[in-house]
Amino acid sequence: MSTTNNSAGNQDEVAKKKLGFGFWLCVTWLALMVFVALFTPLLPLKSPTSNFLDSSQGRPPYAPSWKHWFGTDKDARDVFSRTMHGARISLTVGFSAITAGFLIGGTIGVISGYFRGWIDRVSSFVFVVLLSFPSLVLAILLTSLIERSLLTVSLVLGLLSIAPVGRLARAATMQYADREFVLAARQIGAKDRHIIIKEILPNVAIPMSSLALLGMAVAVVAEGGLAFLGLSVEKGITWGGLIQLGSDASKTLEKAPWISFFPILMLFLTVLSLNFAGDRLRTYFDVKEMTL
Amino acid sequence: MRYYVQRVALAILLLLAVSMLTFGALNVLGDPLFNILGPVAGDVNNPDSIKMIEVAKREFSLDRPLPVRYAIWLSDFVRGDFGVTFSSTGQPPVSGVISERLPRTVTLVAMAQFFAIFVSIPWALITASRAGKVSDRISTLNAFFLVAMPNFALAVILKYVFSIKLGWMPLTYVADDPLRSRLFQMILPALTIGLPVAAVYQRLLRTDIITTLQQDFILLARTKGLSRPRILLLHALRPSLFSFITVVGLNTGALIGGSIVSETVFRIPGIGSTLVESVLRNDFPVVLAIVMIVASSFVVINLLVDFAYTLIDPRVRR
Amino acid sequence: MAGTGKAHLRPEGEALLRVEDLVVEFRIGRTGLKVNAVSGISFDVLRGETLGIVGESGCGKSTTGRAIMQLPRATSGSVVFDGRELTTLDKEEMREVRTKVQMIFQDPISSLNPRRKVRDIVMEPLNVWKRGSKDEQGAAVDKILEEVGIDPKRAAESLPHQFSGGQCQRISIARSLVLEPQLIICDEPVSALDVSVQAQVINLLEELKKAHGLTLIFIAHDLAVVKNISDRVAVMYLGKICEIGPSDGLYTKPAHPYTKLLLDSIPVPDPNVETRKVVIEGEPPSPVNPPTGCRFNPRCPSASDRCRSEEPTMREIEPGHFVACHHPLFGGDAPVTVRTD
Amino acid sequence: MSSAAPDRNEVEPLIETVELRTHFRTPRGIARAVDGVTLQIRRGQSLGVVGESGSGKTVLSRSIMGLLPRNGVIREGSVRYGGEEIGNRTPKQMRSIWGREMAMVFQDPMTSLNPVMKVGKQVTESLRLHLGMSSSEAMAVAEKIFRDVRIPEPTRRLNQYPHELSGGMRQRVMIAIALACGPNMLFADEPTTALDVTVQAQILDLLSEQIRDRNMSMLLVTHNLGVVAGYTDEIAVMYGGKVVERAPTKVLFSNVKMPYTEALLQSIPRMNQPSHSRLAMIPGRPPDLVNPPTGCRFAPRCAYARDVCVREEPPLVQAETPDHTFACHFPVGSAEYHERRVELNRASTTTAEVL
Repeated sequence: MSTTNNSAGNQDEVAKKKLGFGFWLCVTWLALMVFVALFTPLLPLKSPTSNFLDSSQGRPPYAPSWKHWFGTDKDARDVFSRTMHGARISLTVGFSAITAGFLIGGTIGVISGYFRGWIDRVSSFVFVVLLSFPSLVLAILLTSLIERSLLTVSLVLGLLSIAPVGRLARAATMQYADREFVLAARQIGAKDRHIIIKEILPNVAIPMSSLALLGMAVAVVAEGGLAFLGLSVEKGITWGGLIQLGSDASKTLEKAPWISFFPILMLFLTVLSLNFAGDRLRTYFDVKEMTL
Repeated sequence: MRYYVQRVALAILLLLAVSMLTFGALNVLGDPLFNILGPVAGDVNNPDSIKMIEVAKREFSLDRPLPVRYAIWLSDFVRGDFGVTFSSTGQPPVSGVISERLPRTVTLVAMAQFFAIFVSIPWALITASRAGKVSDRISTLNAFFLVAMPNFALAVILKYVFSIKLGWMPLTYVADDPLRSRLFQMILPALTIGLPVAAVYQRLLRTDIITTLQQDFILLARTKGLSRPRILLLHALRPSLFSFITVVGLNTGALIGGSIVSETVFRIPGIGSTLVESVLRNDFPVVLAIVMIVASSFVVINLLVDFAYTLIDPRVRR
Repeated sequence: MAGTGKAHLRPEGEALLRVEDLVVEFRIGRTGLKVNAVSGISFDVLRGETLGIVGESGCGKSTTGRAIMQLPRATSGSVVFDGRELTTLDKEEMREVRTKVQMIFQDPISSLNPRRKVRDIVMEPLNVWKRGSKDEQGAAVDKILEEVGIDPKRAAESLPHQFSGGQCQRISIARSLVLEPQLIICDEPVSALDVSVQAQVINLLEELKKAHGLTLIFIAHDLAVVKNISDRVAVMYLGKICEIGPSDGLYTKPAHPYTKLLLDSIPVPDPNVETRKVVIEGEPPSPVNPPTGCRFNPRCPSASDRCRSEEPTMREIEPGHFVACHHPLFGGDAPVTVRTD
Repeated sequence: MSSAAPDRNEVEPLIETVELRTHFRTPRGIARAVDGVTLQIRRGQSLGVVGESGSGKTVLSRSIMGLLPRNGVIREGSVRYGGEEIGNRTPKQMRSIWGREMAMVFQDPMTSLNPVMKVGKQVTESLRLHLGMSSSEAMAVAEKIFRDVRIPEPTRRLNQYPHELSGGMRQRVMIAIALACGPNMLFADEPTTALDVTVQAQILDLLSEQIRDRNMSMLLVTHNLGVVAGYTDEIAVMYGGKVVERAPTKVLFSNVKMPYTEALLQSIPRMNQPSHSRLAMIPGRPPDLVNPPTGCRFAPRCAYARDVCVREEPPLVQAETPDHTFACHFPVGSAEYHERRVELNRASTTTAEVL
């Protein structure tokens, strides 16, 4: 009810909002994943490429055991070790893609939302063109044409996030650019650059940064999809690739579901954590529902 | 009227830009000759290869400048001539491959979309009217789980549970089966794509309905003595559908993307799986045609969504 | 354009601000339709004077205020401030002029950046213009804050939302004062405030005006508030000024039928005053397609054929009291009975 | 609106509340939006509830009607309608009364009409529901009501959407919706605040005329003392969730008792004052409903407050004039009031001399 909100909102001690237990749980999981991704070579893991053939167990794949926590694949490679290594590419690509998207898309969005006019018209059209491709289709198109390295795959996914991020940044900027405090800044004689940096950015950057986690979730899933289709980083182990390996034949999936299910679990928990933490941050910063 | 004309004009402009981007990417980023001929293109010592290169260059006007090639390709494309596929077994026209496979993908995407919409609307209505209660919280958690499940992973899980373990659903798609069983075979692939999208729709629509329920006109409806279900359905739903409709349009892209994965996992020979195969085979004309068709239909769908908007919101009618 | 005349302007050079034939047009979206928010108005403000501008929503009063600041620039017309023509100044020159003309907005919450500390907000203008050392700036800001009744210590620690609406408006006023401007344009500064707080802000403005030798333009829809603070009042209707005069004279003896309608419409907080039945129905028409002739003619009880075809010009009916009406309620031809040949 | 009631004691009140309390659970604690309000509205009478934002006036009107959010609300006390207790009814039980017996007009006609529904449908909805009319019958009635509220071209208007109407027209539609089923009790919550002055007067005239013609009662919530002065029989002044003074309109304006009411009256600029007359101010700001001040809630802002005001909450007492109650230890006219008044005057003249 509006009347009570008004009277309560103005008072000095507005109740401190909390992020909650779930949020910190998610953050812990993400921190763990980042740790794993950063230090995989230093961790006491089995070699992800060695074949641990064990004649006593017959032909691989071997089911999970003390020796191989997540079991092994058809070539008797350790799924646990491979899954840990997979975190590396997934998280790196996810992180760099969304960073690139935010830097480029965010800048374009803020500038076009603030200045409007022809800059806005051009950038908006470019955004619409980029958004006219279903993102996976555009990703497939581009990755198919290039040497697929960590850098290029990140760049392609970064390119894909430019338009959605740019549009959000533009909308958020426009929402503030018309506010009277911006007008007030202009009429004390502040220059555009000053206004963008001091008045607009603090208001746009904080809500946008809470969307970064959600965006990263999208990028991680996209990388997984590309990898699943065999179109992500060519050399290296990825979660999507692992899942694909365990499911490409119905027989494999039936006999040794662990090969794909453990990477699925890791991927799921990571994406869930990114989504959940991002969503909590979004409500925490009171950002209106926006879809990336 | 003016509005419709403007929207259509914009859509045409978009399609042009999309085609330029696609054509440009394939011709600039990749080597078109390689894309057409594969490894043969690099084999300049073999007389047979040289001959093939000659033929390809003429066939695809590769000696002409890029804009001219684009114009030729575009005029062919709008007339339905998508060129020929590059394959070891003759050169069947791309249009044939497409017309055979496109209907399957369309069916799959439509089923998924239908499913997502008709699950999410009641789901959102119920949870929004019970916002904050235990059932709503559980449903929100469920939605989170679904959204966080990438569809290629969901496909693997569904396939494992329902086809392999329980045996309720067929494992694969058989192109020669009668229509009914083919539709049945598509249920699992459609669920794979539709479920996460349904969760996305539900979360969005739920929030919008809750916002609408806080509006004064809902209070006015209450003061008239209308019952709660009536207020929900007649007063709250329609004004809450605006962003839902936009998102349905935009998510068609996600569904098409999902169909690529789903078709690959469930082995449905649609254009999604064909796209992946062609990319891996470097089959340039097929990739070009599929990307163009997908992007164009996406543009058209969003155009239709814009028009649907005017049906729901009388304020944008001009 | 058959302008509404400039008879009411005082000799050039006397006024701090002189606005002539100001026109502001907006385009609505991409429909190609044009809104004539302000359609050729002229007025002036003397040094130390307070000019009130009243009118209903959509009459262009706020647009006028913003057009003086060149935010956005007017479509045509001239704005002379302190001897300088503002409409032709380039961006850099205009920035400098803006330090001498300041503006206060209606929504006190929205006019303060929600993510900056209040003291920083007030210091911002000094920062932009690099006036004085950090310490000098701080001292100036604290002095102003105290003057408007805000505790500088609290301001240094708090964000705008931790203050009430009335306090936020004081903070806005403080910000507009730090550059020591000559003219302050107040755009509905008290209409978002509670009655008890409204009086605080009006009194504060009066005090500050005396202390700093300010000139004010006070834009509002509340006639009583405008009367209280203004020396001279201009009544606007659909982008035009229909009457302008000293506030006491204009309120006791309105000459334009629209002014009279406005005054009669206000519910008086006294049950013994018989509520006058308002005879005029209808609402202001859209500024997209304004009526020809006198813009008030479709609602005016004294409208004649002449009013429908010919736009009235400003004329003096009492010393300092001007009206743009063919049939003013006094000082001109008697209403209704007059026929045009 | 002066109606000469025959003998006030004989007329049974249409609405009566006793110690009505409505509290909201907020993240900061319990907000006492309405905190023990007792009042009566007789048939054919209109009561004005005046107060600033956060005084609880809107919540009071919604609480009487039973129109509160479902979660986080605590409502206590009694509400009687036509002698029957309705304070304990659930919204579901209230539905037969809403629209038919009681109706409400909201502040902003822009947001109170369903933007995607033709106004005709919005008017006929309750007619069809409560009176079981067919769609064509209801349309005919709606057209007549549109004429009553002076909407030009009613037939055409019925087929329009709210955004196609002007602000004043929308508010007339709102009134038409409220009047549709011929209710006895009308709640008008700031019905003219969002409108322009010239339109405001038209709507107020229309409301009072309809109330009179249909012999309805009205509770008019507003912050504008001018509106209550001209259009109500009685006034209740609210401050911090409580009614602090209540009297027939004429009595209140001529014989004010509560210093808050007096200060409120003096702080509005008047048309008949010369310009630049200094306005009386109330220092500070309205009280926090979560942590209201102890004693009299106005004490921290009151020029006449003494120690006892901060310690003890003044009870609502009868004034010498009939039907006039107020809650103040040192009302306007009391010896203590005069004593302080003299001090204040002296203080202000000395400051004036110094200046």
